[in-house]
Amino acid sequence: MSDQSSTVSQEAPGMAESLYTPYLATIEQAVQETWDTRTFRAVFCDERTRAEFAYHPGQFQEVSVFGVGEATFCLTSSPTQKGYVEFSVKRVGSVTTALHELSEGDTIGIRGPYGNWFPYDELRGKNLLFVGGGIGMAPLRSLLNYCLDRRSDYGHIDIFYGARTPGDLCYTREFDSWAQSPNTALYLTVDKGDEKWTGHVGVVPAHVREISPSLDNAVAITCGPPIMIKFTLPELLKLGFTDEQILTTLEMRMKCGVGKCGRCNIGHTYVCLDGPVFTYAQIRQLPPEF
Amino acid sequence: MAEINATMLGASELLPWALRLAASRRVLAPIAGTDGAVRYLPVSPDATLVFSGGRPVRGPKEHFMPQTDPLFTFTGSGPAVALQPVFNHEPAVIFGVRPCDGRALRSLDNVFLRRRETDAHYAARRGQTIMVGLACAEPGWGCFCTTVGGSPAGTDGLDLLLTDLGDRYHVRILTSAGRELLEDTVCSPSSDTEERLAAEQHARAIVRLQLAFDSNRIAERVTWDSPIWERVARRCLECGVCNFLCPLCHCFDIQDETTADGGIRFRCWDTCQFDEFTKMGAGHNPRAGRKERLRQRMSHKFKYLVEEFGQAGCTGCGRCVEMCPVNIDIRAVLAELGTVPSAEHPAK
Amino acid sequence: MKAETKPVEKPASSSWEPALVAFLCNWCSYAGADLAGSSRLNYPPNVRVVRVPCSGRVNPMFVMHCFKRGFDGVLIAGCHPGDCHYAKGNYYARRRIPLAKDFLGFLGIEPERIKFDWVSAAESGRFVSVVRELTESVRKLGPFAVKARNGFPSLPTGVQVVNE
Amino acid sequence: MNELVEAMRGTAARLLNGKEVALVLGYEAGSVSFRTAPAFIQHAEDAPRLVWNPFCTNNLAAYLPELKGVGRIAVMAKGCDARSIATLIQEHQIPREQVMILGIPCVGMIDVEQLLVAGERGPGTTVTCGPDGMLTVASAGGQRAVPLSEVLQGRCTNCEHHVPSIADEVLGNAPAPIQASGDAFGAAAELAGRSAEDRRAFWRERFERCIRCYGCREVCPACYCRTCFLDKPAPRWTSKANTLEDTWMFHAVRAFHLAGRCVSCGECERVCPMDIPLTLMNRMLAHEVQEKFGYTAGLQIDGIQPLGTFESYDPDPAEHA
Repeated sequence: MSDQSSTVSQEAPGMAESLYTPYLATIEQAVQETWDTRTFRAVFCDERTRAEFAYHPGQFQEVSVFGVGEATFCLTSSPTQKGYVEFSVKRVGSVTTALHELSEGDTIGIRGPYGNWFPYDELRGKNLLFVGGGIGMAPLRSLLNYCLDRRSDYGHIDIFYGARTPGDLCYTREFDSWAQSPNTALYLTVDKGDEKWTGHVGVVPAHVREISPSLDNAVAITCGPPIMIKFTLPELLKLGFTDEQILTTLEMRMKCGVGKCGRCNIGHTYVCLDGPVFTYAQIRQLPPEF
Repeated sequence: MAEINATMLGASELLPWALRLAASRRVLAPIAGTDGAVRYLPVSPDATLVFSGGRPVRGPKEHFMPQTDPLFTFTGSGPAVALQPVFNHEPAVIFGVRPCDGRALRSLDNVFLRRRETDAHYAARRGQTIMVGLACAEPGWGCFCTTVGGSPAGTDGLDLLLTDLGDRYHVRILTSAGRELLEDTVCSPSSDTEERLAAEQHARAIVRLQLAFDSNRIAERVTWDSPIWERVARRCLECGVCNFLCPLCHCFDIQDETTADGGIRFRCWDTCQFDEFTKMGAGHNPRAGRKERLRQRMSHKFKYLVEEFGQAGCTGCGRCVEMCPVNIDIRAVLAELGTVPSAEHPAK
Repeated sequence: MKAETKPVEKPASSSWEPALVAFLCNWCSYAGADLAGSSRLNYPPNVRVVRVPCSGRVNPMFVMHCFKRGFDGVLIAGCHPGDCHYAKGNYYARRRIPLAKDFLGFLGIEPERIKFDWVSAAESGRFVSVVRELTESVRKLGPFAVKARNGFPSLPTGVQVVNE
Repeated sequence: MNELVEAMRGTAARLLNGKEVALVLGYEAGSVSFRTAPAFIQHAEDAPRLVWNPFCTNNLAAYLPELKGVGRIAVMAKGCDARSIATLIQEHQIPREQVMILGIPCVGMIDVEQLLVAGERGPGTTVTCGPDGMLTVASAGGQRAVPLSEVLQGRCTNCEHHVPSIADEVLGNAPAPIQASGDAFGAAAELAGRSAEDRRAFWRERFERCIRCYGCREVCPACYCRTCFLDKPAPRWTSKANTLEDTWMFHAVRAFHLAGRCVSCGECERVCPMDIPLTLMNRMLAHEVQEKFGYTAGLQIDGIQPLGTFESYDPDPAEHA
């Protein structure tokens, strides 16, 4: 048709590259974490990207399965792990299902990294309290492994991690190395145990209350289902954490990741640009719409 | 010598001029289809240009933000995938842009060019498009541009502004790009009488537009806990008429479509009025109901964008007012927000 | 039918052959087609067979989807009235499919592009003739989508498939 | 007409005061004189908000499917609206006893696009409706009187059910029936008489400008699916890309889903911002369903619709093969 005479050129004259073109990456490894969650390790196809893709713990990326679409995942690997990126995927919708169906060696697209990050520099010298629930451990793992890789930079680290059942705990293969790190304690719990589970049973906030870690000069970093966050916050406040000493990362539906598509806003705050990492003090300033 | 900033163009010269320009670029104008429906379409010798009446229901936004906008194509599957970026753009001129639609580009610019990184797809089209405006002689019943700081003869975002004087157009030259465009046609200097006639026509249109609500410090009055949201949203049908016709609603979705040997990644208009807009994969929806979604639409336009860029996300074009199936009139909602006391969200 | 079916590739018009979809009921028509094959009967290779449990399973939406994706014609075949494995599925089809055919005609799809008929498990010859009839009538009309460049449907407005 | 408004308000107040219903769905004044808005009246003291005039075009049945659980609902229903409600009851979307149909004899609704001519579409225009069926349009250009009968919506000029056939109460006195001036199938028949190529071109031009706002779907009382086929991620029948094929698929499937169910209330066409003559498809199908199966939608609250059943003597395709 004559009215479709638009030119197609590879590059707009004098324009920046498209924000929406992903880097190609190959799935190097896919670890089945739980019955519905897998962690993918992807290696960028292009050597330069491999070298230049620099990210911080807490940032996220847009992952493409070509022909199906794109979805947002936080980076769960630590920047100290060189040569690849990792992200965990819970099977809930069409893109996540398509990701689960991919095999090692398949090509995906990755855009990013996007968003802000955990202030790991400011956290230096401080004691850290990680509180994670279910798949919410994914962004925490990035920071946790970063801190453990630079162990001497940080103070005492307490890790509270819980899930519905033992089978819903992710990153079990790393539990030993977390627990055995110097000056580090790992507290696991499940809402409902099974015949093999010998550990703690109960929800995460209750576990935090029971242990009541006494930490001064500490920062709490939490991520998990909204209900867990809701009941964890009062516990942290009771432990003496101020609103500024509690960090969390928010999840909203995103499409572009770069502040254009208009759906991840909470009030005038765009989670993709101003988040996903917020202090509890910042969150209290937001309208309750997340 | 002082530059001339206004000139006259014979009405019969308009289409020939547009066609001459079309030889070297894409030229769009409001054109009637066989059943009279008006859209901004490429000009052709047999086209019926619609330069009279109010602003067309379908504005020129789609030229900058096509409803379906390819981003790249891909071929292959499994380990062998190749991407081919797509940039659809070319030099263009849009005729008959109403001042409300011209002004709307400022808001789109804020989002696509100023909010952090530049959107190259939008930027390429924006940078290569010349806007030939048309002063609005017949505002619609839903129009309220003057309430939100615009004018039926506003020049924001335009390169030329035409004013219809019957057999000829008064042309106000606003930019050098507009001036260059005029080199392709025969113009005559405007007389004082013609200047006066144009000004009178502008004034007549302005007089017809009453202030619809008090826009002063409007962001403070768009409150989170107003009872209005619930009451008005009750009749909302959650269609996308308001958003899709809005000259500066810009939200989009990104999707894939497969073709025989690969596929295409495109973005497409989306609307905050649809349930799935913010619904997450696992089912949680932060804006779960029509109340939340109506509040989002109104607050985004009159609070969040004001807080971010100092300018409301609305140019008062009145399309959503006139086309809402259930008469949700944004003017009435905003007027009422100024009067209904509400329990404020503690933090705001 | 998988809705994500890839669109049909459009060969150059000189070598054009009608691309047809045949929805065949599992119990009669599919068996009839099978018999045609095992009896070494010749029939045009233009049909892509979709086996459905019953002609009553054929949602008119399936037929629309075929045209949307660029096929040139559609055959729907089931058990003769009275012979339905599920007793009455084909009776429902007998209401829906002709109505859908009329409706698609109203939208501009020639009725000769849609064939709805009965083929029993024994009627291999009938299957062959039904497929032949459809193929020939569609051949006369020409390709649906390519012709529709100036008609309908067409390539997406604003979307360019750069590989073309 | 005032008498009718009094009856509406009185009935609404009575029903709410007597706790007979939890909600009254009606119309209230719109933001301009030639628009009204759907009203949700829950308290008797709000009953005076109710209005009635030839701008009460919305089919309030569209709200019923999602108001389950609210309690018994009284709905102001024109002839066509009542037929929509009947269809909803027939399709088990709302139990008969949960809805109280307040029938309103209707003399037709105004097509505002047709009523307001150039010069009258601007700010400040008001329309008043006289009791004699005369409309007065006052605009910056002066005053003009128009008979209602000349500016009726297309659906009203050939309405055969202006008094609700199924109602718990009929408010007001039935007016003289409108003389059906048009043939309901007329425009569709004209199109059907053209060549296939012409029909393709006709729909192409119209579907091509669809912006997929889904106003037609949302306003339609019969489009109540919790998840529309359009929104299903898998299988994905239509792309969100507004390609011609996808738009075609959307309208074709939607119209066909309404075959034997659409009551021709015409709301889809009224709200379409792109002026796509959607009801042509519905009219064509309604006509075919009437011809083939002798069925008219919305005249009964029980029984099975023609595409959900069959007769052993239905015409057989093989006969004319």
